[in-house]
Amino acid sequence: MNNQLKVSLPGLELKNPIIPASGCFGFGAEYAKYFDLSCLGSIMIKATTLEPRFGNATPRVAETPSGMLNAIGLQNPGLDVVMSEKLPALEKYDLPIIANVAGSCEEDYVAVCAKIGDAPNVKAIELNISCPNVKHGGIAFGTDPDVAYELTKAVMKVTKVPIYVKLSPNVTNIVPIAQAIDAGGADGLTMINTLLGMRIDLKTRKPILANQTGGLSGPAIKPIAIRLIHQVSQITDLPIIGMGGIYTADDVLEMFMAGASAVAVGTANFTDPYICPKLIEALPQRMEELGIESLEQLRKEVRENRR
Amino acid sequence: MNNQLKVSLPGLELKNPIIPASGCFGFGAEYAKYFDLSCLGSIMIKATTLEPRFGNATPRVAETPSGMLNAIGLQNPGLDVVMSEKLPALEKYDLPIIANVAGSCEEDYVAVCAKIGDAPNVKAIELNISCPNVKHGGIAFGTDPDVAYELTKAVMKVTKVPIYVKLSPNVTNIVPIAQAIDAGGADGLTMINTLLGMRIDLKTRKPILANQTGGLSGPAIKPIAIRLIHQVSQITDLPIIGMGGIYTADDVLEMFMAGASAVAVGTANFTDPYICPKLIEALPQRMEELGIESLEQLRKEVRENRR
Amino acid sequence: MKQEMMTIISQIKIAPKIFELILKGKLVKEMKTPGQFLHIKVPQADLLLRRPISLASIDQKKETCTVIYRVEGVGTESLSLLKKNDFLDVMGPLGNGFDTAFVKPNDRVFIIGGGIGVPPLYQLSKELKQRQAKVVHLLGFAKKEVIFYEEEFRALGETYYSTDDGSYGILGHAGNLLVKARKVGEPSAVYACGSNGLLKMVEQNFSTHPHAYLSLEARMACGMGACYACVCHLQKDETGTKSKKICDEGPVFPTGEVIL
Amino acid sequence: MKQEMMTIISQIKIAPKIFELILKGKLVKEMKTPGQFLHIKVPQADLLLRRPISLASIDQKKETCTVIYRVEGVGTESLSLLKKNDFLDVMGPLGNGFDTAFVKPNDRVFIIGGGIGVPPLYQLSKELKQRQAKVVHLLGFAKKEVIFYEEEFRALGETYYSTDDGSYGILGHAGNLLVKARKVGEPSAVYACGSNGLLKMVEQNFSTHPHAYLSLEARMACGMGACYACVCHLQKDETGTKSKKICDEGPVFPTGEVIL
Ligand SMILES: Cc1cc2nc3c(=O)[nH]c(=O)nc-3n(C[C@H](O)[C@H](O)[C@H](O)COP(=O)(O)OP(=O)(O)OC[C@H]3O[C@@H](n4cnc5c(N)ncnc54)[C@H](O)[C@@H]3O)c2cc1C
Ligand SMILES: Cc1cc2nc3c(=O)[nH]c(=O)nc-3n(C[C@H](O)[C@H](O)[C@H](O)COP(=O)(O)OP(=O)(O)OC[C@H]3O[C@@H](n4cnc5c(N)ncnc54)[C@H](O)[C@@H]3O)c2cc1C
Ligand SMILES: Cc1cc2nc3c(=O)[nH]c(=O)nc-3n(C[C@H](O)[C@H](O)[C@H](O)COP(=O)(O)O)c2cc1C
Ligand SMILES: Cc1cc2nc3c(=O)[nH]c(=O)nc-3n(C[C@H](O)[C@H](O)[C@H](O)COP(=O)(O)O)c2cc1C
Ligand code: FES
Ligand code: FES
Repeated sequence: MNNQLKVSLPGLELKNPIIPASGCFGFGAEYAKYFDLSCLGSIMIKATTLEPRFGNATPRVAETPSGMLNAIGLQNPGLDVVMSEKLPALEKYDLPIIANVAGSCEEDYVAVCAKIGDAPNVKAIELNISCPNVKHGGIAFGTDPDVAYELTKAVMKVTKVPIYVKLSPNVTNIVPIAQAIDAGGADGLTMINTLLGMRIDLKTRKPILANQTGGLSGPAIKPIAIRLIHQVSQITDLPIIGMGGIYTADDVLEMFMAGASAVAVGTANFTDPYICPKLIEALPQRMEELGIESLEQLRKEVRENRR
Repeated sequence: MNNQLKVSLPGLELKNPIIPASGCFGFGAEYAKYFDLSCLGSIMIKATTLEPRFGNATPRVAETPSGMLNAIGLQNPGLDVVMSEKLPALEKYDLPIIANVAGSCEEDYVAVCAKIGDAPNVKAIELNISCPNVKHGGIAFGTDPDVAYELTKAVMKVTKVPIYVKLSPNVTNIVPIAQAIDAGGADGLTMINTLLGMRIDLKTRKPILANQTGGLSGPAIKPIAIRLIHQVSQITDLPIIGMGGIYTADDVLEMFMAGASAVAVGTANFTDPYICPKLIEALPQRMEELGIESLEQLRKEVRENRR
Repeated sequence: MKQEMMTIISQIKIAPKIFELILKGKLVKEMKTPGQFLHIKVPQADLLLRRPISLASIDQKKETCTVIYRVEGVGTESLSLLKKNDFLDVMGPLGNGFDTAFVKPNDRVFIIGGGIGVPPLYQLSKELKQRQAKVVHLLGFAKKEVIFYEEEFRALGETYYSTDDGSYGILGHAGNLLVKARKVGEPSAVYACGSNGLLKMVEQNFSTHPHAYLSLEARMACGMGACYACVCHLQKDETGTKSKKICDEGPVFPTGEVIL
Repeated sequence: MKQEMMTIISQIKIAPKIFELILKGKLVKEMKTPGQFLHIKVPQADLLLRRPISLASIDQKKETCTVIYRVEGVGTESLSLLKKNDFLDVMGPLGNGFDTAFVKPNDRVFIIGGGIGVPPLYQLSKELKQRQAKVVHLLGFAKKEVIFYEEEFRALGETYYSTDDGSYGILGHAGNLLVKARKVGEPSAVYACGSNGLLKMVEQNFSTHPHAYLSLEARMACGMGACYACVCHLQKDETGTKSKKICDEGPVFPTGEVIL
């Protein structure tokens, strides 16, 4: 019974598969006022870069039907503050942390990956090569297989913890990129990051976001995430942490059936700050109704049924 | 007052910019039972291929949050029946028709384009190089700039009416594709076709659609459509017929502000069969509230404000 | 008129997960044929597609109609929360219903239904009764608790039940009821609505019967023939390119016509 | 407790497009500081983001609170359709409100508000009155019709109006009222909420005043400090990398602190 929700991935022994997604949960402290973070499977902390960043001008968010756009621009206090303040503050929870790492060039990524794994609670790194909201780096690393391969290899050399590479959905064909990352030696994949979108303010006749474009997230993109996870899980054995529009226990199970081995929950935290504990609570009953013994069992079945 | 909604595009003098999108309005006959089609700006008829096609196995549609997936697979009665029955049936309406043309190879496209313009009411062709739901052709033509260029050139040689090429959003970078089509001599662009998505049935643990993947349409994709139309309108002077999630007069105006010169309405017809006449009726008041004199005036302003 | 904001007169749960919804509006005037369906816009903004639900009964005098549905997913769940005096966006009636014009007094007619396929058969049976046919109802359900409208059907003619778990009537599916009923006498007409398995069974039994009708289901978008979402193949089509649309050329087809 | 399905006690239109909504629930116990806001989930499934709306008044005895909002877009439109006894998903109270701890009896205090920035100033003014401050309300509106709570403000202290079209009070914006009011005497505290233009005007007038406070707005997602959607730059930050989050470090800031 208790092991029903357990999933085991490289570096990550998770008591359940529910992980707040990077950028939607800060460094945990704010949500800790709402519930005990120890209930979570893990936390993907906000993207961390070598230097502190302010990010983009505001407005940074806009609403879309069943979705939202964001163009935060990777605002974060920088590696040093994350290491000295943000990560230690999470040590009191019984929780493996996944550190989301971003950069403007290969050296930046390497520098952060070399160090952030030193934090005792960082059990894995999520390499963000798919942020659509920064001019340099970000998505550029995630749309070219060769670049993705080189970057993966470079960070694999320096890291002490497993590396999960976060894929962009803004590509014609995701397969060669996933293959390149696999070949580069990554331990897993996370997907999907946001899709590039825009909203225009009818009164000003200009884009709502100061950055003009932003990343689309939320249930609107769920069918795209499902398709991409399904597609990638057919061509690689790397475990996939799935995300994109998860709001319900059914969504979690749909991602598993598509090929995910754990899931991250982003936008839903804004709609309901208690969504993660609610999902953890709702899963067992829904699994029983659908005749799913355990998530590990479901993962096995899905893998076996691949074409 | 009466000219407020008029827009003029190559081959198309439209009394208003509202056009039912291809595949969502059949060949008009069914909706003619609901309202007088003469009120529309135009109709984009269902994709027509050289030979009749049955399309994909069923189920062919699935629902998603603020969207839907379809994998019809270009079912249509073939060029001959369209020419001899479907198009003549539309002649009684005061209505220019846009014929959506699809094929499995260049010769097919050329053969259909050479002939379909002979129909007296076909005033333009929409070249569907972006259907994600067929194995051969379709989207393959719309993701490679060279292929798109060659195809555009080939059909331009044989056609008597202006050609609008329909772009796929499933690409890493839409700019070179739009530029190739521009260079190939097309008269305009229509965008966007659907995004590739998937839904899984939790009971069977298999994709809901028989085709596994389908094309995502509806408000969910509107911010992606707005972004792509905005992006493409910055790099070409070709007029753009915008589509993707239009449900309200505000959506129509947002597309114009992004760079569209007319709009097509797809999925919304399924939610409300009267949506097109309702949009036509709602536009003038909304334009007045927003201080928009006429759509031609708005188009001009948007073009002038390009970066 | 083909679409209306109809008023909810009542909504009651008549069995576990099964609801009876009575609607009032001018649209009722158009509802003439049993087996037609309504295309219902569930009042939840992120659900775009309408839900096809069969007419279970029509009352022209009161300007009301009844539908009976089972909560399956998010749409029917949301529908079940509506209350008296709420409005509901309804398109319809859509599709071709059951042909009954040929039925003569004292004709022995089989009505075969399974589970949530039973609702449209109620209005059908009422109309057959008016034509003074002798209606035999052969109805299969999963178990006793989910049976609904038993009194109503019994009031219209002979009524036999089968249940998958044997908790009511005979054990097994409606096919077992059919075997028995045919022993008593062959029907001059057959009407069926239910799962694909049930329809196939009826098709096999009456593939050449001149008046055997099946009501099909399909995932739909437009519901009125424009989008090709709901097609099925034809039995007599070697090319494999021909099709019928279940929404506007069906949902009722004679046996021998379409591939199930 | 930080989130609750609160009950709607009443919702009335108090001016064109402007609604007063009274909510009841246990969450009221947490609501202590004027200037804090509620983060409201509008009951429309395709709208994911909550709407920040200021507390306009709090009644601990009745366990109720009031918000006043203007219909701007789809969310507030949908909110305005709710009726007595409906439930509303409310998070809050969020943010830091107005500091009033330092205010002494007979202090002359300016409350400067514009349009839909006026609501939070009402609870503020009530609390200042309890502290026996002499409150001067300087309120700017577009035109006479959209003024609300006039009687309520007048009951708490001197109240002056400006309107953009001169249809009530003096012609022009609240800055004109401020010029006049300062002639009578300088304030020991200043509180402002309204358009960016209004806030800039107050910032310019009182940039070094030790007790001048501005309540800011920003498009928000989480509303509680986790997403960095709502940041603003600091005046004293040469690197340009520092920021404050309006949702949890604001929405109220002293003048001289953030860049408007
Ligand atoms: C002609 C016709 C008549 C019907 N009559 C009845 C009836 O009288 N009573 C009743 O309970 N049910 C009836 N159904 C089935 C009913 O339409 C589905 O149960 C319902 O649409 C499920 O909606 P949902 O939102 O609860 O499920 P979801 O799974 O959330 O629906 C998602 C999408 O799939 C479609 N869908 C799901 N299941 C079906 C299905 N079995 N058939 C068609 N579309 C489906 C929905 O319409 C929707 O577009 C009928 C179906 C058809 C085609
Ligand atoms: C701290 C704070 C307190 C506020 N207090 C009040 C109040 O007491 N009364 C009142 O009428 N309004 C208040 N507002 C403004 C109010 O939040 C917006 O008018 C409202 O969110 C508009 O929602 P909508 O769905 O109608 O508009 P839409 O334009 O459809 O909203 C789309 C998105 O943009 C956001 N948005 C749009 N306008 C604003 C805005 N001006 N500020 C912040 N987000 C916005 C919405 O929250 C939503 O996420 C306050 C804003 C903030 C930040
Ligand atoms: C406000 C916001 C900020 C985000 N910041 C990051 C980030 O810093 N790093 C990252 O890899 N992804 C970031 N993302 C993407 C999410 O982690 C996630 O991939 C995406 O939102 C899809 O999941 P969802 O639909 O559940 O939100 C951000 C998303 C949002 C909405
Ligand atoms: C059921 C369905 C069938 C479609 N068939 C075609 C088609 O035959 N040819 C084509 O170019 N686009 C087709 N499309 C795409 C639409 O024309 C349109 O580009 C897309 O749906 C986005 O617009 P919407 O969000 O308003 O639906 C189809 C879309 C749907 C939903
Ligand atoms: S549902 Fe559109 S053709 Fe049948
Ligand atoms: S709204 Fe998320 S940090 Fe302020």
